[in-house]
Amino acid sequence: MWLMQPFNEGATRLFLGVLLACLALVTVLHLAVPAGHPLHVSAYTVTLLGKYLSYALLAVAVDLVWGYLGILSLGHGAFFALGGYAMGMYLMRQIGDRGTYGDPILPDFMVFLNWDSLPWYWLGFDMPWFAFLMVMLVPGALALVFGFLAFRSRVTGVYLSIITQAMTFALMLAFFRNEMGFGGNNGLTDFRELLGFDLRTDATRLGLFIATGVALALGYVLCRAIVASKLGRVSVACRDAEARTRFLGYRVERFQLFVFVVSAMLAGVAGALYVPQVGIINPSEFSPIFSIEIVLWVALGGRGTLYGAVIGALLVNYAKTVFTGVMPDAWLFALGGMFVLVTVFLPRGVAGLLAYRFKGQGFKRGSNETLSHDISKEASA
Amino acid sequence: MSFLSSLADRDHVFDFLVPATSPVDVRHGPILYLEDVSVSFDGFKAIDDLNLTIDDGELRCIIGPNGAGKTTMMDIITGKTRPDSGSVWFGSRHNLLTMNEPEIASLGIGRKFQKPTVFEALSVFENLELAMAADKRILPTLTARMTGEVRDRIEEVLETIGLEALRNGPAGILSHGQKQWLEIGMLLMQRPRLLLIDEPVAGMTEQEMERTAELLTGLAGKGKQSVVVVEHDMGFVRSIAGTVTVLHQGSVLAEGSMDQVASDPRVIEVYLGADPDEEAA
Amino acid sequence: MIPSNPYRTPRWLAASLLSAAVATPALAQEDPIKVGILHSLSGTMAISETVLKDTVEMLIEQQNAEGGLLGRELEAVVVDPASDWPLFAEKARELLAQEEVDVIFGNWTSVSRKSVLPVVEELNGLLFYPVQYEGEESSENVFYTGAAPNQQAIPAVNYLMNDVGVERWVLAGTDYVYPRTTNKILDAYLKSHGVADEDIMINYTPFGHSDWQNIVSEIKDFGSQGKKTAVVSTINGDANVPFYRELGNQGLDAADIPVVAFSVGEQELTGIDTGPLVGHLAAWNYFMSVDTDVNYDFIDAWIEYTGDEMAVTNDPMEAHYIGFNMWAEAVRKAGTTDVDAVKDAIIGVSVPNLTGGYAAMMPNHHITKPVLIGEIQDNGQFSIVWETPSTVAGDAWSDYLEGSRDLISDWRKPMECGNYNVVEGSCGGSEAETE
Amino acid sequence: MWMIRAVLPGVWLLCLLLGLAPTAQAQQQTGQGQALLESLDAPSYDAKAEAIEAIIVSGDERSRRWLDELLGGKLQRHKDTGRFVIVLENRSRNWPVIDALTFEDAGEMSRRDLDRIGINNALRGQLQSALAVLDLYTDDVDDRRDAARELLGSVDAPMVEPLREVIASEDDAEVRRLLEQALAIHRLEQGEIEAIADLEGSLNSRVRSALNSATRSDDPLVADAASAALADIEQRLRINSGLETLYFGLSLGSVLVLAAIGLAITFGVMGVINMAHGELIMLGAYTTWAMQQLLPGQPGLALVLSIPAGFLVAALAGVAIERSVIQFLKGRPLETLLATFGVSLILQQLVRTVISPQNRTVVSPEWMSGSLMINEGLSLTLNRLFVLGFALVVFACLMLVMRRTRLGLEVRAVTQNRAMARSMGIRATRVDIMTFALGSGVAGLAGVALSQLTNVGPNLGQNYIIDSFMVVVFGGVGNLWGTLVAGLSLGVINQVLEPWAGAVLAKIIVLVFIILFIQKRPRGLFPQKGRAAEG
Repeated sequence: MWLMQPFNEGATRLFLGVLLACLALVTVLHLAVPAGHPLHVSAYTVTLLGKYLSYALLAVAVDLVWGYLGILSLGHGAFFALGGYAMGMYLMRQIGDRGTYGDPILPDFMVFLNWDSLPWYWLGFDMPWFAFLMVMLVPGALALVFGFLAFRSRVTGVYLSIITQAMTFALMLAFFRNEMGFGGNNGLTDFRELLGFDLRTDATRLGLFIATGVALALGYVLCRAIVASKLGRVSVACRDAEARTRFLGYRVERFQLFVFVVSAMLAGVAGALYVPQVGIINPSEFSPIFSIEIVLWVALGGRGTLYGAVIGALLVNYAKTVFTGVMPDAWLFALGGMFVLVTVFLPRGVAGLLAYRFKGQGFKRGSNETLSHDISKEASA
Repeated sequence: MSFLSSLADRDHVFDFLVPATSPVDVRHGPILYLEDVSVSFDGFKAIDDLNLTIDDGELRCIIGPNGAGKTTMMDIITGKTRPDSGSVWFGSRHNLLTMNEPEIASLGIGRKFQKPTVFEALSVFENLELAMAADKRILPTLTARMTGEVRDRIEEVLETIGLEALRNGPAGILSHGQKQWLEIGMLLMQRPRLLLIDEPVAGMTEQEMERTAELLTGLAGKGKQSVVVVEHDMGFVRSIAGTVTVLHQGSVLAEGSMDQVASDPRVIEVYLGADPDEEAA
Repeated sequence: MIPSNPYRTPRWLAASLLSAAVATPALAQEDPIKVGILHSLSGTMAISETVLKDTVEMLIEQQNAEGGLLGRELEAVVVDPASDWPLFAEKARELLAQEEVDVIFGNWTSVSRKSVLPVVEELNGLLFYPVQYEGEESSENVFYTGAAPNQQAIPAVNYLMNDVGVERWVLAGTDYVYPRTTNKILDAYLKSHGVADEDIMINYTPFGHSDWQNIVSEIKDFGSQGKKTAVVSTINGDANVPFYRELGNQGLDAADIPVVAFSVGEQELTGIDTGPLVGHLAAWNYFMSVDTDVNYDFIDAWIEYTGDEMAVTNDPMEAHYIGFNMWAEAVRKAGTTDVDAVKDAIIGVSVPNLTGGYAAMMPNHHITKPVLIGEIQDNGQFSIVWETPSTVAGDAWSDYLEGSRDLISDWRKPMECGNYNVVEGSCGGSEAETE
Repeated sequence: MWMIRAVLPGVWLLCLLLGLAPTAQAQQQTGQGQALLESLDAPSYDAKAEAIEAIIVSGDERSRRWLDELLGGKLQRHKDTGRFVIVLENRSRNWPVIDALTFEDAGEMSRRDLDRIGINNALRGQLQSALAVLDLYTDDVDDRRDAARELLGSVDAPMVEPLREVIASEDDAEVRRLLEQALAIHRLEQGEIEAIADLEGSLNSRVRSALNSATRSDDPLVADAASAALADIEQRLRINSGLETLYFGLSLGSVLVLAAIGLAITFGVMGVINMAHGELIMLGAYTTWAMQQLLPGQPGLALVLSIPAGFLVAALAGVAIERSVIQFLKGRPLETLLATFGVSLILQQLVRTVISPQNRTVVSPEWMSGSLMINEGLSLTLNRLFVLGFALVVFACLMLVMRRTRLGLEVRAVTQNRAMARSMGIRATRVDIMTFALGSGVAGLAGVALSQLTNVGPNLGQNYIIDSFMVVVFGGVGNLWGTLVAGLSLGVINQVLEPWAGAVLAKIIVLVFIILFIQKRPRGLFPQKGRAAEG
């Protein structure tokens, strides 16, 4: 069974091992070790880690399309945000009559914008199963339509990147509009409970953290399974020699579409896990800059090696947290410098470094020198 | 009555069910048939009503100076480029102008690029595996499993192209000649009816050339593949014999045995005399 | 820098994410009183927020010069939420949970406040919010030292209606909650004063909108209908420069169609060539040109602190000045920095503002402010042309929105409710269940 | 208020005609002057108005100066000594002043001790029309025209007769026409229906206002006539607004072109995705600001000089980026995207820390502010007009460079076949540097132009980078003409949509349009055809 395939890979086992170990460790240190003790992990840190993990899942999704399919999407933030909004809408409905205006149905922002009833697209989001379904379906649907158009007409390389950027930019502007009924610039916030758990308790936070970790593990396995299957090899083929793949009789655009949609859905899930942990979703998640940042995580961690994406996401965001605290006025220098140095001197990212150590399954494929091919192609595009 | 029996007969295939990818019909001789094909890029006529007929099982060499339109012709046959006018038929049933690359490929037309293009990130074995004629839709591909006969087939081809040793190394590390062979091998995996081979011996050593020559001559033949070779190297062309077609400025200049065309004054003129649009295309 | 910052260890680079995170104990330092500053130092909002950070740092310096508070040093804890709304929440949590600050001064945009709000309420912190805002909110843990709509928008409109004789109104704003709400309130207010529907034009533009040609020419057209017309602008920061430039170039001078802005202060004007703008209006609760000694002292101190002769002060800075002093006063009164004690102590505290009067903290956590209307001068200052006879108390819930007409807010015992519904006589909503 | 509006200019005019104008008998006792100014320093604006009137009637020759300074808010009074002074420079804390009575230098005074004699918009309006009347007597025709235009809608009973005489003696037809209309508006206010005849066809907004209010007159005849005249005017305006929208579109388009054209070179020709492009634009804008700081008082000169300066600064920055980052990323365009994004972050924060997070003021020189009046209803804003022209010039120059110069040739050679070009003795690295410098320099030029339209601040770049990419891609990468056409057309589309769709929706629609367009034409408006373009 192809889904089980990854469990035979040393690298994947190692990765899952480390991940789950960390989850357990944090949980223990948070619950067992008394507060104040130097080893205690505060609820603050737990939430922070939870956020990083959801970013990591997002990065894995991006790496799937960029690393293995050679499609640089500068619009994955859009899928992430859509997933987030779907979750946010559910959480908003859960507030019920505890909003400032005490309206049992309408969220606060609708009350003071004088909406008399819920717009149709808010219906059903009070049911968790429906909302969670939408978390995957909405980004998936967008990816399907967008991808169908783009791949069918063979928009490639930089052109594709730019229109994905246009897509997320347009969505951002749209969501900023208050008429859209998504809270405009303020977005959705003041969440209270998720599936009956009070979001403001540490227990729930820990739960969310673990859930995110598990989701990351599953997402990773799924991606590995795809990558290790023949379909994965076809994707790499599309990446390195699209024309050749066509002449072998593969309908390249369909493969691209399939992987793109899967990746979009993963991004949606990541967004859904992100929102309850940070407590707000607003259009800034759609901003093209954010999407570029995601790509940077992947590049920094090591493109074309899923675990690299994870490392990258964790590293960059951790660095961001640290810098913004330690050197508020200068952290952008550090971050910017990091991006420059890594792209110039570590073309294969951190994973590249690791790859010198182990030479296991899955480390080989997609490493950067083999990418030169498709990139020079993108150059001519 | 016969209709009913045909219903009962589970193997009976109704005409309307015959898919476009049904075996190519070569009862009328030619397997490939180009008529009055023209195409131009930004005003420059790359192909100027070209007429060409390849018979089933034939081994045909196509020569011509740069810009003669050789590669463009291949692009047209394989559906990469659409001609401005003219018609292209595969056998007498399939109008290639209505199909896209994958369809054409699955009809049984394999193409080797001028610049050898293999999947460098994948191993030699995987390269062949992908080329293997199989159900190439998404889910089957996703769940595809490596069966014994697939393995055998791949081994067989590995042998033909003499890359058994490098089976598991990434194709990226192959020498230029080896890549050429691997690519030919990938074509063989497709079990094509017609092979379009663009400059197969470019950058090959003498021995490599000979091996390639054998390989190609071995391939062609009635009921087997038809082979179209585009080549600059006269020596090589002579060595694999077959009919030779000379392209010049997008149309056929001369056709016949190597000796005939070699003695054709116009051909000599084209090859020796400076060509006006050397750099074009 | 931040001596007690757990991340100081250079280990962070080497150590893996988790181990480093584990090694970040929540240090509880007893001696200094920690003051958190939560203003964007990078990103789009840095333009407005950096000066506020400096202001608080200056105030702390001064306080320490006077021997601190309760005999304890004050210590600033600065973080950079980078104009990134979720990051605001995260940083607030960091300040309260990790740094254990006693009070936070911060935020500019409504969305950043909204994202911080749940955190501050959950961890029971103190937040002083210095910017004029849309109202419709009253949190137990937030003190709104900026203007509520009734302390800025309504008086300004009154001035235009009565003293300038404006009959036709353009409500132009950036498309986010503050302009939306303000314009809704104004719309209702104007209609209640007999302004016809066709005499009100409402227009929204995206953030940082830079091409105003069409809109300005529309306004021009709208203004040529034989009635005195004015523009009430809630256009946000960056978009103002191109807007005013376009006004100037299309020849709309203040004498024809005055623009009264609620988000354009001295700070913003430093980025604009004010020559063509002379006479356009702004409504605030403080102007740098206010002619009082306390103000001149503040300005001098500020110039000393920044070392820039040209440094300007503005309304949110005054708000922080007031907020900081109120908090200090409340701490003295309570004799402790304990949040609950301070929360109770601060209601009713009144401290001098920079316009020569006093600001008092109301039970609804808003303060009393005078309302000033100023005309832009060619030197980037405002000359005050009108002011309210007395100070106005901030109104958390607008009387002109049916949603909130019946709501009042009073955080004194026994009511302790941010949105008490006087009709139903119940405390509807958020705080009900968190008590 | 109303009363004053009625009296003020009239009185001024009368005394002029009675010959006791600023040439009048010299009653030079400062006492009188002091008294006049004293009365100005009154709490209520009505009192101030009367004081102004008094000053006018006094015919004191200093009154013109006083009124000007009053208008400029420079007429101030010392709190303690009560001395009236005129502030010369009011930016820092201590202001140089001169005595308001003697106009002699009075040293410096702290802003603490000075009281401004404030006026409000109402007073300002009247002062302006009062001064306008005075300008009717200058020799410069344009001033007279402006003055006359200023009088539209502010004529009143006492002025009528004198104005008639002015008209009689006025030799410029335009001024006469305007004054006629000014009178006509007054007569219309009195309900004279014939007056409408004189106003017909005028596109001046004040005239329209007058007619509009006339339509609400109690006399039905007047009302009908007015609305008839109005209808005709509206008709003409429609044509105008059409042209106006087109102009708006082109002007927006020119901005897009300017921002994108540099990218079209670095990105289109070199295949480098330079995310720091926006910051290079920003550098250009800051250069303009710096130049204006260096040359205080002559913004025009500064602006002109900053054209080469901006180009240089940005170009140098470009070279720095190319040498330090991009040269290591040959043939890895997507990597350049990532690295240059880092660079852009650094540049932004650099500006924030070195200069200031606040926006900087860039002054528009005289000859670039205001607008060029095509007719009363249609006038083109000068700064945008200049930018539009500038964009076209820059484009033309670039075309020249690429087509006619050695550099252009080498650039094209290198981009088409690096190895070949090398073997032909072209130093590819040098060409790379030059190309990137060129593209960056052009970005700098864009910055110089943008400093006249929008904020000069750390975020300037970010607001344009995405649009720039859209334009280049829409136009077809590697094709300068494409960029020009794309930029202008997108601009026009946007402005045409805006009135009915609103600014936000218009932008969204444009974006969606681009996306769909790219589906249809995957290589933009002007794709490079043939095998060269294929992967």
